[in-house]
Amino acid sequence: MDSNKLMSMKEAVSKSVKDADTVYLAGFTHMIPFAAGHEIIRQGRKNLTLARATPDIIYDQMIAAGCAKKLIFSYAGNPGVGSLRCFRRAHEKGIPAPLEVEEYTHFGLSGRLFAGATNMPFLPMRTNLGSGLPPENELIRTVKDPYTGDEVSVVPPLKPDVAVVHVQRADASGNSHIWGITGEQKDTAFAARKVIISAEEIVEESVIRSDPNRTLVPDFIVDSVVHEPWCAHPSYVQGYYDRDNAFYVEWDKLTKEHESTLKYLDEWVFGVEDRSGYMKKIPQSKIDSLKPKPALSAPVDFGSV
Amino acid sequence: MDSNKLMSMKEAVSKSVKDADTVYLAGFTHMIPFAAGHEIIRQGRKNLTLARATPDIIYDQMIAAGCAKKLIFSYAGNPGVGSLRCFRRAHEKGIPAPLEVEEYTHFGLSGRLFAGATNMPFLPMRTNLGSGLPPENELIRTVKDPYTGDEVSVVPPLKPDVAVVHVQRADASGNSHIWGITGEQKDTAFAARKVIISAEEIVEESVIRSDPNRTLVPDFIVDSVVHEPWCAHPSYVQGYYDRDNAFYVEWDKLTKEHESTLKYLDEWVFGVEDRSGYMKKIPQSKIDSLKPKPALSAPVDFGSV
Amino acid sequence: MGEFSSTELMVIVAARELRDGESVLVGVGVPNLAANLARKLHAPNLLMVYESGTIGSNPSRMPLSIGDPCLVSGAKSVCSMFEQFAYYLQGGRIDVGFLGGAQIDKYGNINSTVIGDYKAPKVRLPGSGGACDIASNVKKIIVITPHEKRRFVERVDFLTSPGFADGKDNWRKLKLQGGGPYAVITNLCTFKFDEVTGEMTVASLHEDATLEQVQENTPWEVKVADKLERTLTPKQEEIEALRALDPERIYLR
Amino acid sequence: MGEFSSTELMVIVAARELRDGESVLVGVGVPNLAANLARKLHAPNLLMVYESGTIGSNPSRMPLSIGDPCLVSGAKSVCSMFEQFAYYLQGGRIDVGFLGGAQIDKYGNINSTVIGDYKAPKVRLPGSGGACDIASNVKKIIVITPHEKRRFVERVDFLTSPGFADGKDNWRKLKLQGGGPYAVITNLCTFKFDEVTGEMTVASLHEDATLEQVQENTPWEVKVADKLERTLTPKQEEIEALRALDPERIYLR
Repeated sequence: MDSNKLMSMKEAVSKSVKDADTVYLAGFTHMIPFAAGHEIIRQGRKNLTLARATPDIIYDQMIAAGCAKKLIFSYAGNPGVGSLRCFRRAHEKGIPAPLEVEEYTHFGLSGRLFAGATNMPFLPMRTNLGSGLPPENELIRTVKDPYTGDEVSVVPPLKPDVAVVHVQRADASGNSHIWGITGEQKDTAFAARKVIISAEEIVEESVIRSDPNRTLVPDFIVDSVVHEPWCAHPSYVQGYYDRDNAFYVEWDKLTKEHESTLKYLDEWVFGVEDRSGYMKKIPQSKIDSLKPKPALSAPVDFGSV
Repeated sequence: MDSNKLMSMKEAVSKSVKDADTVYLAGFTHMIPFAAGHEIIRQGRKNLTLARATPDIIYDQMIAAGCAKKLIFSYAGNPGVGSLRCFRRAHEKGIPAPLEVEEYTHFGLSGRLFAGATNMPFLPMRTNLGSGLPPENELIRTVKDPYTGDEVSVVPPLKPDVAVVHVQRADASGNSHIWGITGEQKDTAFAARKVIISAEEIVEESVIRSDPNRTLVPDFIVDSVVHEPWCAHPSYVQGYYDRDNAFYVEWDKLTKEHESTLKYLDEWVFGVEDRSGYMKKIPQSKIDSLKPKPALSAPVDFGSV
Repeated sequence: MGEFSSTELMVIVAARELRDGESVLVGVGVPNLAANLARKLHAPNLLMVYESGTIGSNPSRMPLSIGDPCLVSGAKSVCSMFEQFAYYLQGGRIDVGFLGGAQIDKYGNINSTVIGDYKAPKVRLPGSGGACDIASNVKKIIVITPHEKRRFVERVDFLTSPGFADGKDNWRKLKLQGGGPYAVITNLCTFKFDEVTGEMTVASLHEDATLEQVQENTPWEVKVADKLERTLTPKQEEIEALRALDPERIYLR
Repeated sequence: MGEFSSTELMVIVAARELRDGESVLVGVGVPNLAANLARKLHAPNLLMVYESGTIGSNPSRMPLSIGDPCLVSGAKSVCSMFEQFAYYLQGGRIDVGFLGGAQIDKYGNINSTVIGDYKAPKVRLPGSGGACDIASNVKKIIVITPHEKRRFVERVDFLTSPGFADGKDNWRKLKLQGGGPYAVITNLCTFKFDEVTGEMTVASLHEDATLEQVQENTPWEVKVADKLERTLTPKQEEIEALRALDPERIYLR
């Protein structure tokens, strides 16, 4: 086990993401690893099955770029704004290519990840019954409760080939502190066969070990570690930056046509080398405006003997 | 909802614990709420079903005192020392009264609590098959996996009537920060109908709200809050005190006979008013020797806008 | 309605339905305003829970999305997405959930998935998100929606989130732990649900709205409660408190 | 055996079975010594996991119990008890697990529950704890046990933790994800398991122990590996490193 797994996003994607993989970029509208999505687009991956509870703008971009053949999801909207136009264009009209969908409720999809992470054979849950979703998705099944005799809805584990999980801080071997809205980050990392961690900051192992309860992803399930500040822009990272909400609103206009979307990708994805190239295109005043005032946690004492 | 739930352990036990209840004192050999067990003994509760993964010394005492009719557990030993003699005397010889047992593996019991906490109909798990436990416990059943056709072991939810959860710090309404070995504390609180929180320290709500990821138990599921320093002695509390290991070793000798056990209870449980009375009997030099050197966590930034 | 918009009216009426001490699963936008308004007015101990896993949030601004870090800063507790659905919703810990959607039928079934056919959609909507999970597990579902004919339909194109199915008898057979739909609040009236049949019933008319107006905008023959009430006009205090919550009028259009 | 006790011998032999980079579910006592010894000698990247939910522990003393806070101070990660069993063990993330027990049979089935009848026990033992879960889910089970006739039995009184059931064919039908028993280390020898039948087989004799001694202390006719080995005598370096781990000789009696 190599304890230093630091590499660039380019290397990490090249090493771990193959055509036709099932890919899960984690983050429940918080800490979305945009930089990883852009790198996957730049490297021209095809026929991916993209899984995410909330596809958000990042999957809209990957769909427009032609990376995806299928979407596994639970809420395909532009959060707080409206539709994801590229997703709709692909699914409704086959532009740039037809997009298959496999759809769950949030509980169903996060439950599939939990079952994947914990290798449960299947997960019984109090949802789905009475909804129109199960008839459209043959993976949502029922079993008979051996205690009550009732019919219970179940979902199978989801085990992506690759997960990308963005975190606030990690050490060089991948032990990761995550706070704020922790979404499906831990479950995605444990469910996946290969894990790429991208981090706002790389810290000494001693910082991680000073607070092991905060470590949601331990290094031994991590394959690559990428130091990628601002990885999640235009989404937010607790303690680091706010959402660039103007961009979320603008995306709705940028994507009115497939052609205008490609123009955006040409400039902001293909037109830059990497995330630092992308950030150089953003005015400093905008960057400054996204930085929050600090609000430090009260420390706790991990002393034992 | 009363936001100040502070009361004495005497009041909390009197209000929440009834004869014949199923009681779960949480803590996986760490942060065991001994003070609550002692108060239940002092108040003479009878016919309790005692549930705990590791009954430990506290349930040995409650069994010797005649509080229990049944034990739900997964490992009935004196951790690091050997047997629980009072448990064995009750179960093997009916002294002071016969003790029914309902037994699981650790995964099975913690799984029952998790299912209780999350109100899952039942929990499928990769254990139990091939073991002699299921034939002796009709609550461990099987279902057919609707994806593979395999037989899968399942356990039902466990929903205790009362949970006592000891924590490092809580506010007056019961929001609780827990760190170190978090065991089954969260699951026990969520699974139970009534929750008593006991805390080493009562802190301002602002301390809790400075680090919401650390809050494993939110106030709205809490009924009573007890400020009870040293509640867990002779077990340990991360950052507060070490285990009084000499006592764990001594317990093995103290309990050689039922009579010698009762003598202990007379002096240390019935002979004191409350936990502070109990602590007054312990030499200051012993107390000092149990205090750890501080090891503070690195802070994190919860700033947003 | 002179001094307040129809959105303001709906938010104020919704806020009044919330009781102090209840736990509410809040969405962004209008439900967020209703919950925050109730907290300021008559329900200071209302517990605000978001499906992103934040408990007891105290947001310093209108959250931009369900995952806004402002829902975490100063919150009581935060857990993962799966834990939110498992411990809180499935755990039966949530009293009230707000839902919206493109279509609703007379039993409170909601469509937020697709207009047209599922496999060949005319308009693909975002989908359930947590809506079906909320509908299945909270004690009271409250829906806030403009009263338009395209939204109130005989039969939803797709049943995303169950209301009382095709009537309360069949709904009971589903054995959902939730209490089902509780109120539908429109710009014209508040519907509640018949205890026996589970059918939507006009309980209270807002301002100068008439039963005729309600019927005109509802494609089925509307049932009316035995004691039809007249909704109290929003008070100045309510309007001012509400506007202070959304000073940039992002949602109060 | 002059310069080291039989416990020291067993711990040293067990430590040698651990590979660098493996994840090991460690119990307190002797397994904890073996894992820590391996880490000091040839496996610096051995990941120590405890069933109390600590990952990558770095204990400053011999832990007093599985819940000792010294397993947390300076650890890589900590999770709840259920999470440990769900994410790590059931998750298939653990390579090696140590088990012990009062009785073991020739297929590596272990009893740590009861001597005598379950319903009318002669001696009630602590029970499974995590043992059955570990046995069902780790890639390699290692057992360290004194070689005594009362421990090696034809048939365990109670089957707490499955080894290869009553032979590998029937074990396969259980579809456990774990790899089953890997080694049983006694004061006389190391047993491994026949790849076809799953039966315990003498793989290596320690020091001056003989097959006759092994047979005398084992109630069934022992199988012997085709290439029977002689265990390397503990080196001074191994003995010293081990004794430094338990200076008060709590476990190294």
